[in-house]
Amino acid sequence: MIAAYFVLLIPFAGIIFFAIADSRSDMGRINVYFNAVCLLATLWLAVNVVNHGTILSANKAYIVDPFNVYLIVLTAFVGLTTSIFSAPYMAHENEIGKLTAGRLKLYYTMYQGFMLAMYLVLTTNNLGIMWVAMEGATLATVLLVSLYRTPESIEAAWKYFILCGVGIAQALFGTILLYYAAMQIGDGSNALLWSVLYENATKLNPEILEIAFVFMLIGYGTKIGLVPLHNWLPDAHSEGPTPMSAVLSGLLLNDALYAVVRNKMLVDGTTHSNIAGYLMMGFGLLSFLVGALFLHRQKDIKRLFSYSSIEHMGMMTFAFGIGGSLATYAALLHMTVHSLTKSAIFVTVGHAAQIAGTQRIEKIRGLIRTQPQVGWGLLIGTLAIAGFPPFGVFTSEFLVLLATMHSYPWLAPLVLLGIGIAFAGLFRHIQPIVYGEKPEGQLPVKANLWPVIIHLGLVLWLGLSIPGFLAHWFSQATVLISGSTPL
Amino acid sequence: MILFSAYLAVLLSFASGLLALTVNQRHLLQTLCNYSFSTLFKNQSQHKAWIDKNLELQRFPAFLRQGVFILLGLSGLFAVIAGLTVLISKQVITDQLPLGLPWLPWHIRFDCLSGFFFLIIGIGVFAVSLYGPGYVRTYKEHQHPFASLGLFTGLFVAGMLLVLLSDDAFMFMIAWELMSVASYFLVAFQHENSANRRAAFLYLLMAEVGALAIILAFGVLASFSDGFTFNALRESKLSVTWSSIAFVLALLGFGMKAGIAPIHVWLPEAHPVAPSHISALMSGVMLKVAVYGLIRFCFDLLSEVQWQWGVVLLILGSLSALAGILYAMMQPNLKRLLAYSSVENIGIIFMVLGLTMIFMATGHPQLGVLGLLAALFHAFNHALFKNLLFLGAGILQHQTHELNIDMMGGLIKKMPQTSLLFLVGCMSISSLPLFNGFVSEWLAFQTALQVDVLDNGVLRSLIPVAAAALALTAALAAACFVKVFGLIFLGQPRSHHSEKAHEVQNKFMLAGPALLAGLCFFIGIFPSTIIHLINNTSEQLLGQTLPNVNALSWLWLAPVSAQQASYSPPLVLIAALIAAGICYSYFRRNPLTTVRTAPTWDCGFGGLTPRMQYTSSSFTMPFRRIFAKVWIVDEQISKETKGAMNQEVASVHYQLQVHDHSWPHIYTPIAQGVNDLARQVGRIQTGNIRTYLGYSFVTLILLLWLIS
Amino acid sequence: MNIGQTDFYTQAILSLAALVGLTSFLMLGQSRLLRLIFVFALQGFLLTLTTSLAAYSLGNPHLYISAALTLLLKVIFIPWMLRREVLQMNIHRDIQTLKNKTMIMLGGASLMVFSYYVLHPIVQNTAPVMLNALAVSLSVVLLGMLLMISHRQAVAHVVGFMSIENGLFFAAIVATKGMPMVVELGIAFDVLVAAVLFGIFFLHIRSSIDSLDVDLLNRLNEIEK
Amino acid sequence: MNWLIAILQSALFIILAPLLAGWLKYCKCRLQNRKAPSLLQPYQDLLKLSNKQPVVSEQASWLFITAPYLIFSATALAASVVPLIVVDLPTSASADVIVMVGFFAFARFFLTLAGLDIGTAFGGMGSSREMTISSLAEPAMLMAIFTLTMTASTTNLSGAIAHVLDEGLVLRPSFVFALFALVLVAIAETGRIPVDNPTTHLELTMIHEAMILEYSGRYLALIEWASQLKLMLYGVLIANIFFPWGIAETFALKDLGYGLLAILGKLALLAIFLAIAETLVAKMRLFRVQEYLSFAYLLGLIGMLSHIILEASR
Repeated sequence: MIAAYFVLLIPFAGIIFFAIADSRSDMGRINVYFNAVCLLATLWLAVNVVNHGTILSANKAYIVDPFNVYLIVLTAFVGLTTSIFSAPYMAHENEIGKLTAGRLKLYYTMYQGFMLAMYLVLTTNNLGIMWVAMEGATLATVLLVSLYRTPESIEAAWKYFILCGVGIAQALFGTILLYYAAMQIGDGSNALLWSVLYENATKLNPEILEIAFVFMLIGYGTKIGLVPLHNWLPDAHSEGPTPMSAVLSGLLLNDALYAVVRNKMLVDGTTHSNIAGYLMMGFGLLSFLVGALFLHRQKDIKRLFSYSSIEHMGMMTFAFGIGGSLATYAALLHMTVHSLTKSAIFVTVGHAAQIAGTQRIEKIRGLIRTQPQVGWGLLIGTLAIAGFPPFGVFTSEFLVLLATMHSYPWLAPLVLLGIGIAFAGLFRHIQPIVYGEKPEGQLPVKANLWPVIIHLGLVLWLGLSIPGFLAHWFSQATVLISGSTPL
Repeated sequence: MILFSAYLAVLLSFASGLLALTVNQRHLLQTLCNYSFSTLFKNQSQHKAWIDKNLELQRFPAFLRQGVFILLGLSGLFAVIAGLTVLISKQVITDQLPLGLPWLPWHIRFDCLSGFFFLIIGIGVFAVSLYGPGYVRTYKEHQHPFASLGLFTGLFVAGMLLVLLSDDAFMFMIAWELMSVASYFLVAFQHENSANRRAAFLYLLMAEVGALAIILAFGVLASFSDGFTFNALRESKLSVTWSSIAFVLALLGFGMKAGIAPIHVWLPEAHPVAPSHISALMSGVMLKVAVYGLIRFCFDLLSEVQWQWGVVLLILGSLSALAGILYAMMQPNLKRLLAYSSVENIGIIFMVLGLTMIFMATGHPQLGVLGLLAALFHAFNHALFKNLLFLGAGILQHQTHELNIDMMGGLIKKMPQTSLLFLVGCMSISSLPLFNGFVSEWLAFQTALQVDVLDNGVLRSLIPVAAAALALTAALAAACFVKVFGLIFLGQPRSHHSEKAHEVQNKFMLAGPALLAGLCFFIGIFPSTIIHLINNTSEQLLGQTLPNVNALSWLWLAPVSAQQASYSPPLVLIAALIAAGICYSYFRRNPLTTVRTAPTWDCGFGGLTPRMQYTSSSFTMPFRRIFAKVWIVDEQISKETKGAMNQEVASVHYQLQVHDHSWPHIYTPIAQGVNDLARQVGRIQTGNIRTYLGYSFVTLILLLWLIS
Repeated sequence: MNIGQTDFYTQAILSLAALVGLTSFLMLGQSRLLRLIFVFALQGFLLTLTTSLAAYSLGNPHLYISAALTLLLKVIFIPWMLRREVLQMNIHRDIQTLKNKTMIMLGGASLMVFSYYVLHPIVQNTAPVMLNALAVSLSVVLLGMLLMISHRQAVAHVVGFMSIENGLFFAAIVATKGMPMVVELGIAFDVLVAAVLFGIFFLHIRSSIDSLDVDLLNRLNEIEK
Repeated sequence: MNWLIAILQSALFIILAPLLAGWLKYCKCRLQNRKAPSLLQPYQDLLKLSNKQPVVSEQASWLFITAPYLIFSATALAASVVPLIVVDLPTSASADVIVMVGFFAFARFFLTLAGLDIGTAFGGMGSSREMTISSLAEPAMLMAIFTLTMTASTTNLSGAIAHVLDEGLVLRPSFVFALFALVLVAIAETGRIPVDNPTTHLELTMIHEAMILEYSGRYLALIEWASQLKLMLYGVLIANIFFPWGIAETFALKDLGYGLLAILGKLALLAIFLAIAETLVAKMRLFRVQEYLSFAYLLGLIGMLSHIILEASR
């Protein structure tokens, strides 16, 4: 259990360090070190969990079960690779004078702060704390969104702040209702602990839980970016620094979804109407289709991919909503591969934007001829996110389709439609970007593409064969959520 | 052993792809081989010298190209071996690979059907690998990196082979999409001109949609059974409705890949822009993989076929056969023309498959076998001659830098061998006797003529019409390829390039086509060799063999019964030789009558110039008049007059464009619709935060109201 | 059951609840920023009263702490900060005329009814005071959102945001006798940070569009021109 | 034995072809009350041409030289398939009616290529028109023949004819339609009026002539002979399929003799009909031909359907 504390302490130390240390040139590298150490700690934690099953800390403050442990490792991993990417990227931004050293310092501090919030959301056993951490994540990133201080960035940050704040407030109301429901069965002090709630799930008052779930869904759904609560997402993604977009897409959305799923598990345990599932399916499908449609008319490359994030989160929500072992398995897998692929894409997108000196799609052309690694990275990443095998996204989408076909066949055409539209929307923009002659004055930039290679490699590996230990995690988590093993 | 060679084929194609990646790692390779020679085997200094020589800067690229294509050729060879052995030994080999989902490893199944298509692919790949090195030499490394070309070619071939091997839905889809994506990169290989990009996008989009349809088709089966392995899917008990839904989805998916009208539009866009040896593979081989998919799905996975499906296939097939050849006829671009003729041939195959279904469903399995025989045989033949023609087109492009057949002419004197090979291709594709194309067409007719056994009046009157459509198709194909050969190789050169053209130096570029041409002729004379193999296939797939197997000898071809129909190509060949020999010798008897050459007579008009010759559009003018409704023809004649009162005509400018009906009627509306929808949806992103708050507010209210 | 039979605590809570709801209404109808801020502070003060009352009658001391926190944050710090902003921006005189104010008020009223309607099923097995308290807090939350939707001033948005917080807080106190201490502290911390950030943002927004009218923040839209 | 008969019969076929052409010309001349050349005139022409020294354009390629031989032998093979005086031929077993059509296609393929080889406008024009007409005529012909083959349930010509013989005189509506279809097709395919005019040399009306303009000497002879052969072949088809009576069923000399006489009679009659038609009808414009042929196709189709629905329906 010490591992969990380490996981939380390391980023905390990071915050302190960056806050007090005066700004220096090698902050990027130090940031990488912090994340690397943290990754090691999470791996240690993971090993513990895989060996001994669910861990509950002595004071019941933290719970680590197969469901969140792999999310923790994923968070640490993406955090590390993104920090690797962000070191040269932010340095470049600093050189071309878009950022001052002070802002850089702020950036690294908040990076660690964000990581801390993420770990807290994942590890805590207490709904209240989870809420606090989630709000904390917003507060940590909101200043990063407005890091460039351009009017657009400030506007984006303001919207992000207000919308997520209001949204998350609903989640708090839900939490209070839940607490209220829990207090009906006595034991006030730790009535907000997952562990306790799961034990007495059957005793809770179903009506209260349903209403509470609505508030939770609205609240955390705002953070997931479910249509029509998604409006902050494209702005925040497109205006903040690219590494931020990478972690927002790759981690924050996942963790919000994690919170919703946790609540769904609780509600399913209590009520026997599948109301939570239907709600999630509805929102998921809506976001999936609308996100897919949004892709078509984008002019800003980062907006493009943030909409693709909305679409994929929609698909995951949909899959979780379907319930059942197959869909759940697919959703878990999709969470993993999506955050890996999407953060990889944002890395390449960032470099592409630096090469062209703008994020406007029609200005970025002929990447393969300009800087082949970036071009191919972007192209292959897009192929992967569009769900082409042998990449992992295909596997999960395949399973989702089959699960839909199995449970709700009349929805399958919609899902199919969405995938097709999304694919077309992505490629009609990406193809002219990567292909074609290189325009004048486009020069390669200094880029570290290891994150991309590693991520896409992993996604490829997941697509070809899911390694044993990971499969073990997944199936354990699936059992935890849906109550049965996949097939 | 058989499976081993099959795996070897896959691995070798992968290896060739990976080897191509090392095109920029010359130094790495050098250090590697130095190290290996210094440590592993010290004594073979002559090998070391040889390798070092090849790793020198100027020799390395050629060396690498050779290596890559040699590996590819070996892969093709092993594919042929595997296919033949399994076809002869009539085995079914299953295996599992430790890949895929944790509860679903990749299932492998290698049976006669897969073996037959292995044979097709192997031959195609082998020919291409002979042809390739000479062809790709002209690409500039910095513009068109050989690494990507070689890599994706390898992946492409591997994907196709894996599709044939796969025995569960998941692996099937992965292999299928690998095939699609790899070929997408190959289509986009020369991405500097926008037509290629557009083609590639269209191709990938339609491949994706098709793949999704196939997934759903599998999904339908899977939801009525447990698990995704084909064995499980075979067991699935479906109602007729559901199985029909599955069939339609499968038809959509596989038909899109095979290029059945009206979902063929990617094909004439994508095939011409790829490098020629790739177009050969795509058109000659990949389409067959789609046919394989359909056969596997309908005859193997679905428990029993319905005759209505057969009717659907019959109609669709006839339509795309006619449309394909008619559109082909109008194309001035050689490779587009060939692509459209692929649509035609696929149409014929689907048509005969439809007949097979009808006969199977109405309880005449043996005639069904006859149909399957015709279909598979035609698939095989099409693979041969379409490969041949595309490779020939590649040679022409290579030598004349032209694909527009109105710019060629007179090449028969400049490039004798090429012209001969191309002639063979044209004769087989327009199904003339003594060549393989004719045999499969003959079988198709024989199948159609068995209609008498049916009781259903609709079918009895429908099938003969289809047969007549087939006849019309064949005749039009002959016309089309007369045009092709005549305009390209005969007459006088129409452009500077074709005047300067000369035969290819690199003999291997001719060896590939020569191999295929030889096969075309050999199969045309001894069709029984293939028919026996197909017979084994159908025995395994349908549990039935031809009605009259014992009449199958090397000499006679009498699939139903010797009374009903028989055809003996060898005898015909002999007779033809005798006849030609007699009249030749008779007319050569008199030494005085040796040929005297003189200027062209041309009815006494003088001053014959190449511009007076018939062009593609003028040759096909009568057809354009007769079948005017088939195309969207836009024909413009602009006259420039000068002189007093603009009396005399200074110049006349004629331009003709022929468009596909399916664009304005199917595809443009869809694209438009999606765009409009996207624009509508864009409205919700107003940019006003209060609106956004309003959204979440309303959502909250709605949900709360919904709950209570 | 009528209110006469309940104990004093309940009566007090109920009347406070009514007052809190009233303040929300006042804010909703308010078109002058300074008054808006004042009413907000008032609401905070009522909240403080409620908290300390609950702490006293239920006798759990940690509520006193949160009462103190509320007093500091919601009654003193945030109103002071907002007021400073308003005065600096010198917008305390201009009146933002609300379009169809009556509609908004009616909407607010119906929201109150709606929240009763929504929460009704959950209180069969508890005292109706819970229903009232929860309903009021829910309506405060919804009214806060309505406030943000109807007002164009960033300051008003902050007030609305905070009043939503108030509603939540009220629910926490009345319905569940306060959250666990850690959560309380965490929430308070978040509110504090949020307040600070709001301060910073006012700075930025002013510097970018030199106004606090959020309707001017609409560069990032996707409406086809 | 029957192989020998078969070979002899095909030889006979080839030898008689010019005679039919002569007879046809003779009848036409008499109908147009001109003085007719002798019946053997075609033979003399062929002989003359084959002894002349051929002149070939410089533009010509090897294909131009070899095409006539291929055309002639393909047509000869087609002829050898058709029972002239006796049924039950091994040759028609080795190549059935579909193959026969294939032989025609083969010959046409090379004829049109030869037309394109020199690169004159005439050649191209001829090839293009020839291909148009034939590609419309072929399906019509197949329809007509399929009617027969489906009735006899065999595509083996001698088998089919034998079947018709055995049935004796059965009045089949399908056969009536098929007969008319086949006649129309035959006229189109053999380049007679009203589709094409074998004697014209007006460039606008030429079809067949336009392709062979550049030929001379023995090559011209071969092509002419081939087209005469084709004419006779169609005649024999019509005669023996629809009016098979008199054709020999055994190899007894007597039967063979009767068979020969019968076929000569039938052909003579047909030729007279053709001559009358050619004298009465005027040549039609090229773009009327499609209507003409689609009418033939329609007839064939009706014939087949009436076979299926009226005669063989269950």
